[in-house]
Parts: sequence; C-alpha cells; structure tokens
Amino acid sequence: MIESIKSFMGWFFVTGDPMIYGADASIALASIGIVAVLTYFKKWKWLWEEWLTTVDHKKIGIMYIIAALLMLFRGGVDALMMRAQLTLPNLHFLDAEHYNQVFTTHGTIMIIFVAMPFIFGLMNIAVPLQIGARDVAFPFLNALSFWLFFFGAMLFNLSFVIGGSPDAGWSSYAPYAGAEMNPGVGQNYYLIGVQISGIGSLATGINFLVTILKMRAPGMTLFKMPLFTWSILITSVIVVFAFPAFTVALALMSIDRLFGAHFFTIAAGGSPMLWANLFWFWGHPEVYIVLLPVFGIFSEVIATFAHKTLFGYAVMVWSMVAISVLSFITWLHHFFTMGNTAPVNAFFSISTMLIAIPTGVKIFNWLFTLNKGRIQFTTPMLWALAFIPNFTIGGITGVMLAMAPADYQYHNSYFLVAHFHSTLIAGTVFGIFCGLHYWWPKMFGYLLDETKGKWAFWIFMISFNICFMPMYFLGLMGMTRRMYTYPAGLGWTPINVVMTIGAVGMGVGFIIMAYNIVWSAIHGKKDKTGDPWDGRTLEWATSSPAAEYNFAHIPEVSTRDAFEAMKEAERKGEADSKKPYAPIHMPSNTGIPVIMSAFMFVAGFGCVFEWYWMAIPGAIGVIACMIARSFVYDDHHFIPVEDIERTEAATGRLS
Amino acid sequence: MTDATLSLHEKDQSKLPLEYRTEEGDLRIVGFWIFLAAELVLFGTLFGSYLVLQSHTAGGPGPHDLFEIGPVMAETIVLLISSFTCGLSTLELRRHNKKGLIGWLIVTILLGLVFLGLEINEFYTYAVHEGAPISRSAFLSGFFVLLGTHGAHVTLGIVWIAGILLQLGKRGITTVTARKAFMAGLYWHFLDVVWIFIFTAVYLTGLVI
Amino acid sequence: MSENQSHTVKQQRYGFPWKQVIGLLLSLALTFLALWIAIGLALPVTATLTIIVGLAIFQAFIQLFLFMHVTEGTEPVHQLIGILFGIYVAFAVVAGTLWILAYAL
Amino acid sequence: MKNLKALIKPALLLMALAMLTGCSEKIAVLNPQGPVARSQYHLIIWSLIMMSLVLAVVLIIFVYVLARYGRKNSDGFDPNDTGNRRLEIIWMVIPVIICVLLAVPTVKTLFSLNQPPKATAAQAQTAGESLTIDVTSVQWKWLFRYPGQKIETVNYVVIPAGTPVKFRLHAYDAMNAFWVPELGGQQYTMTDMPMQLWLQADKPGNYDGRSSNYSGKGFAHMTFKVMSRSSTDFDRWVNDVKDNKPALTHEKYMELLKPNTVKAQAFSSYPAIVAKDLNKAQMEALMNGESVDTDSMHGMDMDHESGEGGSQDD
Ligand code: HEA
Ligand code: HEA
Ligand code: CUA
Ligand SMILES: [Cu+2]
Repeated sequence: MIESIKSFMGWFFVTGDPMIYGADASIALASIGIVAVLTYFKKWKWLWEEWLTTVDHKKIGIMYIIAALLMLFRGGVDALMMRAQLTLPNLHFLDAEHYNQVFTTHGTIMIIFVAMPFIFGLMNIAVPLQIGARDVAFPFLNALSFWLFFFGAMLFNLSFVIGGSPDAGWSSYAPYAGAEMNPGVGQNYYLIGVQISGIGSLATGINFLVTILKMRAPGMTLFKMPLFTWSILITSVIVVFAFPAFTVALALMSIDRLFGAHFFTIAAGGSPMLWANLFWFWGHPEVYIVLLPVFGIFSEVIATFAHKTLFGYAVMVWSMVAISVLSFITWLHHFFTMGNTAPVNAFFSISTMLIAIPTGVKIFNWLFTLNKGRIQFTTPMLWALAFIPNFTIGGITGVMLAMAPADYQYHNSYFLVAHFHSTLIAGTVFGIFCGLHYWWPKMFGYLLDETKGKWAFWIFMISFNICFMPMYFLGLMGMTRRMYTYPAGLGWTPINVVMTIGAVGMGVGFIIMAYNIVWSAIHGKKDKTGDPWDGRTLEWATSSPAAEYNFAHIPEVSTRDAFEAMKEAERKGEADSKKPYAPIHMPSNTGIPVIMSAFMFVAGFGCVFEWYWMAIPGAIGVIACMIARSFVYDDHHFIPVEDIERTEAATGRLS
Repeated sequence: MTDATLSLHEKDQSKLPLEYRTEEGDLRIVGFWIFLAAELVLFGTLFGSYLVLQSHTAGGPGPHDLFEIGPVMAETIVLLISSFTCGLSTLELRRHNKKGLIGWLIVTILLGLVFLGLEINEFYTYAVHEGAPISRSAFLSGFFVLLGTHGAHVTLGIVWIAGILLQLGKRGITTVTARKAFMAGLYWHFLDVVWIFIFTAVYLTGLVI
Repeated sequence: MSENQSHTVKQQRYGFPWKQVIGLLLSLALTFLALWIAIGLALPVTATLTIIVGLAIFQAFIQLFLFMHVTEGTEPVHQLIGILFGIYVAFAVVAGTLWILAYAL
Repeated sequence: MKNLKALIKPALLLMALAMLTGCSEKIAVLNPQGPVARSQYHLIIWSLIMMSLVLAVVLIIFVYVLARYGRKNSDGFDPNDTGNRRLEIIWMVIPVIICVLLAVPTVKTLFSLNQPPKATAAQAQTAGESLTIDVTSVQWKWLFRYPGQKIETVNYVVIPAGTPVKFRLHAYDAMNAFWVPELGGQQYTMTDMPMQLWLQADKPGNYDGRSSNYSGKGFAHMTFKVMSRSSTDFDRWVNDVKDNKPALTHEKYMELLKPNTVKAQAFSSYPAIVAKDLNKAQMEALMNGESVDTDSMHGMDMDHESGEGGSQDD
C-alpha cells in the first residue's frame, strides 16, 4: 500500500532535479503566502466581489495584464535557462530532456500566455473607452474568456511540477508529439491547456467584433474610429477565423492520443504532415494576431507624441485589411521544405512576400506622421520609435525567409529564431510595453516614472540587439534550433556568449521595469485630469481611472481624434452645456464565469491524466453552469443618479 | 424577402421583430452570426482533413465498402424536412403565435432525434458489425470525427431547443425568448448546410471515387 | 433594455409560407439530382465531383437566403461580410489542404 | 541625439553583413561548395542587397525626421500634414517592384532545383550518370543505402565529387530534416512520403551535415559527415567497404532501428528488408506477422520527375 502510494507520487510529481524541487517549494510557499495574506487582511470577500466576479472590462483588462506579466516572467526564466545552457559548448546545466521541455514551454507561454493575453488586456482597457461605450457587447462572455485563459494557463503551468512538461516544441510536430513516441502526460497538458484558453480567445474575438461594430458612440462612423480600435477590429476577425482551425487541430491530436485515432500517426494511414498543415493554418495568422494590435498602439502613441493626426489614415486601415486577408493564404511558408511541388512553393512564396507591401505602407506612414511633427520623447514614444528600425529588420528577414529556395538554407536554423524574435520582441513586446506605459495612468490613476522607464527601455532595447542580431549569423553558420548543446570548434561559441550577455541584459531591463511599477505604485505622479499625455482619443476624455460606467454622458463624435476636437472646441469656448444625468444600466457581477472555468480546469486535468472519473464530473459542472446561466434573467442593475453625481464630483467633473 | 427585410434606418423600434427590438437582442444575433461564420472554418478544417485522409484506409474498409445510400438518403431527407419545419417555427415566431412556434419546434427536435437515431445506428453498424471503429484507419478517424462533430452539434441543438421550449412555456414570447428561438433556428439551418456538404463530400464522393 | 417584461403582442398577418416550401422542394430536388448524377450517370469522376459540389454550394445558398435570411437584421452588412469572410477562409483551408497534401497538381 | 543610438546597431549589422558575405569560411551558408548551394547563395545575396536598400531607406528617413523634428523647438510643425496621395502611391509601388524582383528569381530557382545539377566530373559528364542514395533517418542517426553499390553506411556518406547525387529521403520514425549547408538546402524526411534532394559537391572535401528538425532527446547529436571524393577514390572506397566491412544482418539492422545514438559505420551488404523503406509502424506489423499496409504513401509522393517511390493516386 505504502509502496504503491510512493510509486504513484514519484510518477505524479516531477522529481529528480533540484531545480524542480526548488520550483515545487517556491510554488507551495507562494500559494501559502497568498492565502495567509488574504486571510490575515480579511481580503477574501473583497477579492471575490471586486475581482473574481467582475464583468467590468477595465478590471478584466488589468487581470489579463497581471497574469501576462507573471507569465512573461516564467517565459523569461525559461529563456535565461536556455541561454545559460547554450552559452558554452558541451555544458550540462540542463540535460537534453529538460532543455527540450524548457524551449517548448518558453515558446508556448510567450505566444499564447504572454503576447495574446497582454494584448487582450490592453484592448479590454482601451477599446470600450475609445469608442465611448459603457462596456463590451457581452460582459459575461468577456469574464468567461478571461477565466478560460487563466485556467488554461494554470493547467499548462502545472505540468512543471505534476506529471512532466511537454517537450515537442511549441509547434508540436507529429509524429514525435504522438502517443507512441511521446508517451506520458506532458503533451496532453499542451493540447488541453492551450485548447481551453483558445476557446476563450475565440469568444474574445467575437465579443470585440460585435462591440466595435455595434457599440460605437453616436457619430463615430467606422472611418472615424481610432486606429487602435481599427486594429482590434481586424485582429478580432483574424482571431475568429483562425482559432477554429487550431481548435480542430488540437482536438484531432487529442483524439489521437487519448482515443487511439490515426490522424497524425505513422501507423494506419495517418498523415503527420497534416498536423503541420493545420497547425500553421492557425499559426501564421496568429503572428498577425499578436502584431496588428501593437500596430494600433504605435499609431496612437506616435500620433499623440508627434502631436499630429496620423498620416494617411485610410491607407493605414486598408493595409490592415489587406494583411488580414493575405494572412490566411501564406501558411505553407513554414514548411517549404516538406517536399511540396514547385508550383505550391511558388504560390506561397509570392503570397508571403505580398504582405511586405501593406506592412511597408504602414512603416512609411508612421515615419511621415513623425515628419513635420513636434516629437516628444516620452517612454511610450521611445518604445514606439525603437520599434520602427528594429521591426523592419525582423520584417525584411521575413521576406528573405519567404523566398522558398533560400529558406531551404534558413529553415529551422538560428536565422529563423532571430527572425521571429526580431518581430515578436521588436514588434509585440515593444508594443505591449509601449501600451502599458501609455495606458497605465488610465488603468490606475497615476503615471509610471519616466526616468526609470527610460532606463528600462534603453537597457532592454540595446540588450535585445546584442542578443538577437548576432543570432542571424549563427544560423548561417549552420546552428539549428532546439539543440540542447553543441560541440566546440564550429565557431559558434563567441556568438552564443554574446547572446547570453544580451539575454541577461534584457532580464535586467525587465527587472527595472518591474521595480518601476512597484516604485510608482507608491510614489507615482497622480493623474488628476484624466489626460496626462494631451491625448487625442476618447479614453482620455474621462477620469483616470475611469468610473465603472466609463462616461457619465455618452460622448457625441463628429471627427477623427474626437477628444482632440473636443478640446479644440473648448479652447474656442464652443463647448456645449452639460445635460442632466440619467440612471445608467450596467451588467451585474457574476460568479458563473470563474466557477465554470474552474470546472473546465478539473475536466481538463482529468483528460490530461485520462482519469475520466474526474473529467466527466468536471464536464458536467461546465454544462450545469451553462444551464444555470441560461435561466438567469436578472443580470443587470441601474446606477442611480445620486451615485453618478457623487462619482463625478470626486473627480471634479460635475457639471 | 419583402416581409422580413429590415431597413437599415429603421427608427421605429416597435416595427422590428421582437428578437431585434432590444439592443441586447440585436447584439447577440450579430454575435451569433459571427459565431456561425467561425463554425464554417471549424467544419472546413474537418472537411479538409477528412478529404486528405479519405484514401488512407490502411488496408481496412473504405468508403465503397461501408457506405450504403439508403440510410444516408433517409438521414438527409429527415434533416432537410426538419430544416423546413424549423423555418416554419421562425415564421410562427414572427406571427407571435406561441402555439405554432412551440408545435413546429417540437416537430423539429423530433425529426432531429430521428436523424440522430439513424446516425447512431450507422456508427454502430460500422464500428461493431463491420469491424471499422475510429482506431482502424486514418480514413475512419476522419469519418467518425467529422460526422461525430456534426452529430454532437445536432445533439446540442436538440438540448438547446428543449431548454427554449421550457422557457417559452413559462414566459411566452418575449424579446428574450424570441431571440433565443430565432438563434436556435439559425443554428439548426446551419447544421443542415453542413450536412449538405457531408452528404456531397463524404457520401456521394466516397461512392463516386 | 427592459427585456424582462413580457410583451403582449398582437397577432400579425403573414401569408402562406412560400419561401419555406420552395426552399424545401428545391433542396429535395437538388439532393436527388446530385444523387442521380453521382450514382445514375456514369460521367467522368472530375465532372461528377464538380457538378455535385456545385449543387451543394447552390443548396447551401438556398438555406442561407430562404431559411436563414442572412440579409435580415438592423445592419445585415455585418453578418454578410462575416459569412463571406468565413467562406473565404473555409475555402482556403479546404482547397489549400487538398492542394498541398492530396492532389499533387 | 540619444535616439541615434537606436540606429547604430542596425547600421553596424548592415556593414558587418556586407563584409562577411565575401569572406568567412565559418559561415557555411555563405560558403557554397556545390551548384545547389551556389544557386541558393546567389538568391540570398540578391535578396540581401534588396533588403539592405529597403532598410537603408527606412533608416535614412527615420534619422532625418528624428533629427529634424525631435528638437525642443524645431520649426516646421504642421499638424495639417495628414496625407499625401502621391507619396503613398510611391511607397506602395516601389515595394511591389521589389517583390517582383525577388519573386522572379525565386520561382526560377525553385523550378531549377527539381532538375539534377550539371555534372562537372569528367566521368559523370560523358556517361551522364548520377548516383542515387537512399537516406533513412532513425532516432537519432542517419542510414545511407547505396542501391547501385549494394552497401550501407551509418552517420557518414561518401559521394563522388562533380557528380549529381540524388538523395531519396525517408524517415523510419520521427520527422527529421536532411541538411548539408555547404552543399545545399534541406528537405524533411517523413514516414509516409519519400522525397528527393539533388546535391552535388564541386570538389573533394568533407562537409558537416545534421538534422535540422527536432526529433527528441538525441536530436542535437544527430549529425553526419558528407565526404566528397574524386571518382576514382569513390570507387576505391566502395570496393574497400565491400571487401572489408561486415554485412548488415537482419539482427544488426533491427538493433540500428532502436532510438539511440551510434558511431559512424559501414556495411558491405544489406538484407532485402532494408530496401523496402518500411516505417516504424510497418516494421512492427511485419514483425508481428501482420500484413504491411503501404497505402499511407498514396498521393503523398511529390517526386514527379522520376516517378519513383510511392504511387501518385489510388
Ligand atoms: C509577430 C510575429 C511575426 C511577424 C510580424 C512576422 C512577419 C513575417 N514573417 Fe515570420 N515568423 C514568426 C513570427 C512573425 N513573422 C514566427 C514566430 C516564426 C517561426 C515559428 C516557428 O517555426 O516556431 C516565423 C517564421 C517565418 C517563416 C518560416 C521560415 C521557416 O520556418 O523556414 C517565414 C517564411 O516565409 C516568415 C516570413 C515572414 C514575413 C514575410 C513577414 C512579413 O509580415 C514581414 C513584413 C514586414 C516588412 C517586410 C518590413 C517593413 C516593410 C517595408 C519597409 C517595405 C518595403 C519592404 C519590402 C518590399 C521587402 N516568417
Ligand atoms: C513573444 C514571444 C517571445 C519572447 C518575448 C521571447 C523572448 C526570448 N527568447 Fe524566445 N522563443 C519564442 C518566443 C519568444 N521568445 C518562441 C515561439 C520560440 C520557439 C520555441 C520552440 O522552438 O518551440 C523561442 C525560442 C527561443 C530560443 C531557441 C531555443 C532553441 O531552439 O533551442 C532562444 C534561444 O536563445 C530564445 C531566447 C529568448 C530570449 C533570451 C528572450 C528574452 O527576450 C527574454 C527576456 C525576458 C526576460 C529575461 C524576463 C525575465 C526576467 C527575469 C527572469 C529576471 C531575472 C533575471 C536577471 C536579473 C538576469 N527563445
Ligand atoms: Cu508529406 Cu506530402
Ligand atoms: Cu508565418
């Protein structure tokens, strides 16, 4: 009996490595600490009422961002572990199995649990405010999306301590990721954790599509929307149409692994290449899902701090539309070398190159927004400016990869790794840091410190170049990705050393940013006006942080850069007199999303271990929550006029 | 479409059909359409996978050996008729005729149940009598998952409509129940569209090639 | 947004459900036509496939317009564009997958 | 100007690139040793030139606007400068032209890579002959089979210089990719799809090859050597293997198929089963006495020129 428990524990918990024990211990300690603090300060009720059950898009946005920052930390630690292992040839800091798990979790976490949720967080905060709406179209669904993402991410991270992590790479190519060559629960964690959060993403896409299409303030026609809102509209389209393919791909591989089907197996006619095909059908649009929103952020920030309207607004919009259409017909460029016929490769080479054209249009329009502007070098602006040259390098190397015969030489080498870090970091990460600094006062009512912000920027940005520019050469020297070690004498060592130095530098930059957040929480400059940057769009028209109902009066819009126009009118003394307040109709908090997602977690965990006694009750819980929700009719409340007056008076906005 | 097409500039809310009359109803219907568009891609992916794997029978039974046109035609006709009765239910909804609405919805889900029964019988025959379960070959994996996904959608539709029937019985035709009934109708027609492609791409194609 | 109150509503007049009946008859006719072409006629395989897929698409549009009323709503352009984009992506995934994996053209 | 720092790095990179393209031997991809690698090298250099141009334009405008309009009190501020049709057309059309300039050689090279390279060795030229080698990737080793010579090697392969070599690629278990950067770009190996890759070495020499698609624990060690030898040396080597190396027995072969890493070795002959290119599932079925299904290869063969390997349709 004791023996069997012991052997079960040995199999259940990941063992055999001091690093894992350390992680186990720190996770346990952190959990106990959180529970203790919450209990001591009697914060449980507050946590439940203010956060866990909230349907307020601004709070959901903040929760997304906190979760994404934590995941960035985890992904960053993974990255540093990889860099440590690769610094010198023949190191044994990590063994092969461990290294393989680390790059898999690094890639998956960075893309699915950092980039996407960070963007979802920023769009939750900014989009309803920018279009002058009181909330998103489906607040309940919004909360559900967040909790699905959260529990999906938790499930994925659990693999580190229970059962073992996936090790087939974030692209999980079959047949290696199949049950036969990859037994154990690691790959199941990947499939099911990502699936759960993917369902949440799909719902977010639908939600924001409807929000933006149907809930804009009166007068805000599509072509008067701020560009960030435009970018989210188009991103949502890509999310809605790319994620179903991923849902299917993940489901098919899960069915292969759990129920013995043969979609991607070697045996019984399965087609491993079909997995690659389906994965990239989602995977390529995915990179634009994490890129277009930051294009939107840069458009806002560059226009704000150049004190000009964006150059070529209509073209900026249409180029994003073009990217969204093209993004669905280029996926094969990720497997040019899987023996396709020449016409197939030629088609996808050309369709991929075409994306350079709308992207280039955007780059030049940003440059010409700066032209004849009055440029102000704030921290968000620095991130936006650094993006332009750094991302261009990532983009043009992408075009080089798009040339199929040349890609035969780059594919799966560090040239490719350098390309995608140049786009993902100089694009997405710079963008989310930019948005974080820009909207921080709107989220919390105080600014992040500029000096520390700039230090973090310079250190991170320069280290990024130190880390990833030499990497292109490493690829041309023949070093392939996903190697846990390499022999001496190939000339690879110096570059690897430099890269590790750069990676540590990025870590330092990140630490300074984290310190800035903590420091500013205590000493940060308060934002009393709600408009700390002299902004141009409607989110700056309301107080910081915005009241629960966002706007006491729904603003009326007549031009682009609506808030700038309002300020202009006010300067000219044309501001119209305020109308009386009316009660505001708001959705009520609900615990169903978090409970339902927790059931999903239970069901998912059961599936990971193929414990159907656990999965089935979990699934029943999910369905019960759905039914319960379907019978809830009273899910709204009114904010009375007195409350509105009190809130508005507190921010000095009472008419 | 004369009676149903709504003017974009319809100011007079009370002229709108019930399900569009509240802002929430309007939002949800658009959202549901987008969801259906996403489902198109979901099924597209399954179709693509199935068609690629169709010939990968691993020496086991192929489409020719398994498919029989009789039962398939029965399933098809039942589902087509259910789509029709579902269309009638929406019509009754527009007439605000609660009895008619409930009646046609009941007919619809009964037909849906018949369809499911036929499909389960077909699956059972293949998996048990013909020795061709999902794990037999890539072709069968593709077949069972594509049809199973459709079947699961039909099941969900039946449960959903049953729930709406309860609410209709309790509350009558309100803006909320009207919206739900209307959306369930869209869903049902959509499943019919998917079946048309299953009929063509799986059964007919399987018999032709 | 007072969706909680039950509205008592007047019975409105609608005529015979022509659209629905035509839709049903057309679908049945198209289904049998496809069956006959596939099984009854011995056309070359490619021709048969082209025709039956064409018929299926036609039938899908019948459902879309006669039963589902895609053109209905307060701003039907949204769902129309949505469905069109969905068709585009679904086509891309089916045709692309087949082109890449099954039929080496 | 603090922001200039942002530009120094990319500019340096560009210069470094320009310098490196000519010299260093360490940069395998930029050091082509055969016609295939060379045609890819030309493409790479061409794209590098075009891309440097694009980057230069972006950087010049970037530096200009920051230097000009980034100062505290710069004149020329014009908030009404919000668009310019003519300019926007220019930066739409020029990228289109660049794309065309890149696409044309891309497509040309793509189609030309399907054809065997022109032989340069005197012997091969007259006979117009090429060498075929069947490559199988097994976790985590490379098996090379010479169907003409009836010998087999592991983790190294000897080829005659100046003669086109057709590598037929196949995987026993996981997907891998066969890559010899100095001789040419890679191709995947797959269990259900025999593929081919033409390579040719200009002159005798040793080249590093490795798997470039991750396949599990031993992946980092999944390397091999390509030894290019003169035709006479090659023939001598073949005879040497035939005379002096052991035969690959069935047991020994089954041993090789287990997932592990092994040293380089050579065999004077191989049993018939080796030539069947079975994958793991098929091999297991065979060992269990079941019938081997081969139809997973249907429609998966992209090898049109030769029509060898699997079959096209059912
Ligand atoms: C945010 C993420 C992001 C972005 C934006 C991009 C953008 C692009 N990517 Fe990248 N890519 C990835 C993330 C991204 N990529 C990832 C993660 C992978 C690898 C995944 C894996 O295998 O794990 C990858 C892999 C990848 C490959 C596969 C390579 C291989 O596996 O062998 C290819 C090949 O074509 C490619 C091409 C491109 C192109 C053409 C663009 C274009 O969109 C770039 C367009 C931009 C510009 C070109 C710059 C600005 C334009 C101008 C200044 C105008 C003038 C320019 C010209 C006319 C050229 N990418
Ligand atoms: C948004 C996406 C994203 C981001 C931001 C990053 C960020 C980084 N990545 Fe990542 N990477 C991917 C996406 C991303 N990566 C993907 C998709 C893959 C492919 C995976 C696969 O093959 O399957 C990959 C693979 C990958 C590899 C290749 C592994 C291999 O193939 O063997 C390497 C190697 O160097 C690497 C390095 C880094 C580094 C150094 C960073 C740095 O930028 C990280 C910097 C951040 C921090 C460092 C923050 C953490 C801070 C601390 C921990 C504080 C403490 C530290 C100090 C004080 C020093 N990445
Ligand atoms: Cu594998 Cu085609
Ligand atoms: Cu891509």
